Amino acid sequence: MIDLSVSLPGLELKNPIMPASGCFGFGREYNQFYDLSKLGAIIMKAATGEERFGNETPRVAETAAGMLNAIGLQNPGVDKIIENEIPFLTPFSIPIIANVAGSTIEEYEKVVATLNQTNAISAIELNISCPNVKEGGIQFGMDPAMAKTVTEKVKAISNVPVYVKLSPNVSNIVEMATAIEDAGADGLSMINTLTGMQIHLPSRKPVIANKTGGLSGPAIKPIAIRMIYEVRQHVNIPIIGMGGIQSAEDVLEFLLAGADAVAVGTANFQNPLACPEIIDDLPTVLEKYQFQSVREATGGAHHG
Amino acid sequence: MIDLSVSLPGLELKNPIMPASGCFGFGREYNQFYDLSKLGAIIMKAATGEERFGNETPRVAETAAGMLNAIGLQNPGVDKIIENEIPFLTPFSIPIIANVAGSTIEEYEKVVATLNQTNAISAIELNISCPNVKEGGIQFGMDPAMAKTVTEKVKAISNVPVYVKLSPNVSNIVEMATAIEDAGADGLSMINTLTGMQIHLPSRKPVIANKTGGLSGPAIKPIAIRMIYEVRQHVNIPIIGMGGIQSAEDVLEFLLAGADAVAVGTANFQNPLACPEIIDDLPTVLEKYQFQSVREATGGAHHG
Amino acid sequence: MIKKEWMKIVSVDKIAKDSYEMMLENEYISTHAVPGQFLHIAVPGHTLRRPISIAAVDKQAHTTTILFKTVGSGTETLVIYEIGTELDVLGPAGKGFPVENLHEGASVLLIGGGIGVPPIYFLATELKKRGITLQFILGFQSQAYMFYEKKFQSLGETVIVTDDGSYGEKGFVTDVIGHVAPFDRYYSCGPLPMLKAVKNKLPHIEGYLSFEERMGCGVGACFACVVPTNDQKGYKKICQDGPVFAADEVIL
Amino acid sequence: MIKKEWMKIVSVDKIAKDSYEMMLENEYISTHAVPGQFLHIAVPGHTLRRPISIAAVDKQAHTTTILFKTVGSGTETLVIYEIGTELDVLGPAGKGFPVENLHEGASVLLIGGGIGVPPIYFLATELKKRGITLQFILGFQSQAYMFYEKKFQSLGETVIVTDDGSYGEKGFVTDVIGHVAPFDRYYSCGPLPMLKAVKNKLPHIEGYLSFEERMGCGVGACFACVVPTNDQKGYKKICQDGPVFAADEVIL
Ligand SMILES: Cc1cc2nc3c(=O)[nH]c(=O)nc-3n(C[C@H](O)[C@H](O)[C@H](O)COP(=O)(O)OP(=O)(O)OC[C@H]3O[C@@H](n4cnc5c(N)ncnc54)[C@H](O)[C@@H]3O)c2cc1C
Ligand SMILES: Cc1cc2nc3c(=O)[nH]c(=O)nc-3n(C[C@H](O)[C@H](O)[C@H](O)COP(=O)(O)OP(=O)(O)OC[C@H]3O[C@@H](n4cnc5c(N)ncnc54)[C@H](O)[C@@H]3O)c2cc1C
Ligand SMILES: Cc1cc2nc3c(=O)[nH]c(=O)nc-3n(C[C@H](O)[C@H](O)[C@H](O)COP(=O)(O)O)c2cc1C
Ligand SMILES: Cc1cc2nc3c(=O)[nH]c(=O)nc-3n(C[C@H](O)[C@H](O)[C@H](O)COP(=O)(O)O)c2cc1C
Ligand code: FES
Ligand code: FES
Repeated sequence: MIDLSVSLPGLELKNPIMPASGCFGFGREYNQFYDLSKLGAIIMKAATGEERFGNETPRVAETAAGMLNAIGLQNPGVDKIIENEIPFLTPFSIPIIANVAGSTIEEYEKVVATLNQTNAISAIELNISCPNVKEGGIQFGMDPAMAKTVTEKVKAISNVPVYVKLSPNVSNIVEMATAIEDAGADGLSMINTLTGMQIHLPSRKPVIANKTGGLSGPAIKPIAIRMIYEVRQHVNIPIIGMGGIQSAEDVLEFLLAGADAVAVGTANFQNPLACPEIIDDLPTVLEKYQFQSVREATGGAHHG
Repeated sequence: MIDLSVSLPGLELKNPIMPASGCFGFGREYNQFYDLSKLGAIIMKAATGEERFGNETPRVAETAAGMLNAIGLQNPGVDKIIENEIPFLTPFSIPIIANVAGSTIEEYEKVVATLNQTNAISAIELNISCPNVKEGGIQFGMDPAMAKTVTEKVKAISNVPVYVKLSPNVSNIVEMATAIEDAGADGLSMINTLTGMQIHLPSRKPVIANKTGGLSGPAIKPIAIRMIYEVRQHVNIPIIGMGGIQSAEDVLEFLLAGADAVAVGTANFQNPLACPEIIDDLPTVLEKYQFQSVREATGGAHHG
Repeated sequence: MIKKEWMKIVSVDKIAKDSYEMMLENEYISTHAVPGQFLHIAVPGHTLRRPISIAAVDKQAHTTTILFKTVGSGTETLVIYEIGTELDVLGPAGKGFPVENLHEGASVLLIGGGIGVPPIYFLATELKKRGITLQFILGFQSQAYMFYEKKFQSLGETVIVTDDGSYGEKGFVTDVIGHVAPFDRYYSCGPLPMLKAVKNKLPHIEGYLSFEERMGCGVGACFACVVPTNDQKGYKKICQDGPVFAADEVIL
Repeated sequence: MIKKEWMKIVSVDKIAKDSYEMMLENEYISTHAVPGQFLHIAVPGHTLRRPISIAAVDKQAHTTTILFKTVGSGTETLVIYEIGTELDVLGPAGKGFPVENLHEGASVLLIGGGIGVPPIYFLATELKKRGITLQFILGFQSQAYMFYEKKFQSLGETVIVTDDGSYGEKGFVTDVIGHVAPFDRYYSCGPLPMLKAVKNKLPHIEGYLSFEERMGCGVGACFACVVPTNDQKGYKKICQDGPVFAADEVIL
């Protein structure tokens, strides 16, 4: 029997597969295709302090082995999420991870404080790929000092473990990761999307109304693997890996690079059954490559 | 008649298409497939001060819509390039661009000084995606101050225009580009590869002997387009664009984003006739989207 | 309910320039589809599925017909599949045109533009069965792109408009709205600028618009395809709440 | 000279577990190929071409035969192409096994391992024509993966070795080198560890090794596939200068 379970701060996972934030809404839609209780956990769409309506459309574009998105954090706000979305998810008895976004440190704090009111959340995923409106719009996740501060502030109030989600759009991912570990984060989640653009030839304008969008999908997998591999050599907190996962083989590649668990984003759009199919395939793939458990595979590329 | 010509510092191009450095050797091999005089220009493989034998093999891996490479700057050294390679290229009467690499500022200076001895070179492409061995191995292209210094030093001695090739592995590409423009560069060339990794499941080790490799091909095109678009808004010197170009439509996308000319790398491996086919297709594509010339298309996504 | 289904290609026929009619076999989809719904079709080698409206169903033969134009690499890949190939489809997706509260004998105007014509055809065949009187205004780029003219004529009065005047009237569908007989309600499907023009031209008439937008998931999870609305929520998702909306519900 | 050619698939046959024989039609390639050369085959949906050795040619029928094992997504895609499909191929690529200076009646040992067996077969048929005496040592994972045993036997004395002993001798090809009759020269193709072992086992005999390495361009431009050599230059490119090298020329 291959053991798929993983135990991370706040997260007792029966398997290491969870849908990535923003690619799965709050789960309702995919529950039409399969029973969500099959998942290792669920990462909800970003929650902000107030309702956000997001960017203009078009918000997505297709690229070679990937896609761009600029949804703009559209969400009903943390209060409505607690009121309407979390109650839908709790009956599935899987850990719920709340992805938290904000434009100011105060907004992050407000969202986390509000989430403290429910005990249905097992962990927070801190989305720091958001522009800090008080600091000229530079993203929290692109400056180690800012990332450290927001992590510390959130850690100080959150009553659940905090996983900080790294932006890959940086010169030095290890510097970011260690700053965040030093700030007390319980884990890392990586990677978020790479900033990209596509130009629509007939109109001569960017396809995406926001001009730039985040690149996700198999195209970015080599970058995710490299960053996880590098970070794994310098930090001790667990890593939830993501970026282009489509198959159980991809999951194993992430585990070997140093991920403890993984999230599946864009693949849900191609195949709504991506997560359960990967969960079903994973034991066979682990066995094929002589692993008895997920835990045994984690970090395998660093041994010997 | 669609006008494909472009006039850039040191480079009178009859068309904007040139093979990218490292993807075309010194031209001999592809001359078996077509007459190199068809090209707008040729960018030679990197030249270093002394001969280099490069990394261990395997040096390449295939990824979704891309590939990783870690050749390790293998080349016969600048002297032998001048002696054996440039004489082969001059009869084609196309501008020759020398890609210059180094491990120290002194090595860059030495290569450029040596290249000054030949008048067969039209421009230099300064490859700053190399680790500075005197500064703890951080790449010249990842630190604006170091990039500025190496550009200034090279500009001070080169007797041909200098195009500095940007690394995309940075938090702020505009900061790098403006530092390099301030240092006196005649143009930019962008983008070099993104650092990535692939893990070989059976051996549990990185596929590439060097562990990490540079990601190229269509997978990175959205990142190249975004960076060129951003840089175009802040610098005035010309840009040679590259990253995933496979077709004349891709070329137009780069032009619209702000490139003045383009280079084709990985596509040569898939199709040795990629460059001449793109050159043949370009007039039709420009016409289809109502352009009379390459120059008219450049920067088109920024107008209106 | 939307499901992931395999649909077998039964036939592919060219019906106009760059325009194809494809018949797909699958019992679940043909049984449950209503006019206005679409299929979200996976195209191997492409990250995103392609949304294509349902143009007709045959509940006996278990077939569903789609009509599409080859405009890019997804549709170009789709059209070269061999008969017998199984397509990976999510469907029936979205909500259809509301038709319940139409009384027999009511008169309806249906306005379709380009690739917005296919769902109008499915709707028309269903309304006809209910004894509704139909008039059509159909817009195409030019005569070469026109299809299904006779089929529409057999269902009701049909006015064809082409951008270049190569067939029917020259101009936009809105240019001829004034020429048609009075109607109780309209339904329209086409590109956004056309829908805007139609809505503005017919401000006081009950109308339903079917939208096109670039989609990610196609099931309501990613928020790629929202449209602002007048209601308390402030937006709707085209893929899940639409693609059909009441004209007075959405902000264009 | 290497060219970009279209080769039509004439037949595909399974010859062992996961192993296929594919016959391709193209006059230029079949006319010019020599043993040891390979085809660099484009596989749609893949960035890099796949190098596959030439296993036989029929100059009259203009066909070239390749034998390959499905080990990953490229070879798995290749094998499902229908007869008649045209493959985009660069070839003949590389330089072949040197055979010029072999006198009639000379005795040669040919050692192939796994996917290194195919070029050995082409070489053997050419050497046979020149009146060379042939002995073979062929290594396979197990009996299930073995192919062409009879064809080799018709050309010379053939010893089969399997990793698991399911057929022939159990062990490595080098385990049985001592058992064969004396020979003047050897040729070997297989994975690097096997080539190393063969070279070490036969230090004083003239030998030629054919290498496998991950390739980029396949034409000598990208420096992906170098092997260190003893000569002044210090390296050779497998795709262009090889894949065959004299055993004493390369540093393993
Ligand atoms: C609800 C709905 C119903 C549709 N019904 C039909 C139909 O019945 N017949 C038909 O021919 N077309 C229809 N379309 C448009 C069709 O989806 C696009 O023409 C198709 O996706 C283009 O794909 P491509 O790869 O050929 O083009 P590309 O331009 O290469 O596609 C690139 C990306 O943009 C998206 N895209 C491009 N154009 C559109 C568009 N107009 N709408 C939405 N996404 C687009 C593609 O899905 C893809 O993700 C419908 C669109 C929607 C939203
Ligand atoms: C000169 C030469 C001749 C060859 N002749 C044959 C032959 O006759 N029959 C045969 O079955 N195989 C042969 N091979 C090996 C064959 O190229 C690989 O099995 C094949 O490329 C695997 O592709 P894949 O997509 O199925 O596997 P994947 O593992 O998915 O391939 C991933 C990448 O690695 C490369 N790769 C993987 N394994 C090898 C390998 N052993 N050698 C080189 N590149 C590899 C692929 O080309 C591709 O770029 C030869 C290799 C070389 C270099
Ligand atoms: C449409 C879309 C919306 C996303 N929204 C969010 C979000 O709200 N918060 C967040 O942290 N990441 C968001 N992401 C990033 C994903 O969670 C994930 O990190 C990234 O897409 C890489 O994984 P993938 O390649 O499997 O998609 C979004 C990605 C996509 C494609
Ligand atoms: C095999 C290989 C070798 C390369 N060698 C060099 C090099 O020596 N110097 C350099 O500046 N860039 C080098 N590059 C980067 C390319 O010139 C180019 O910037 C990059 O590959 C993006 O373009 P592409 O996607 O068209 O390949 C190399 C790329 C590849 C794939
Ligand atoms: S396409 Fe994802 S919500 Fe509509
Ligand atoms: S594969 Fe490019 S040099 Fe051999």
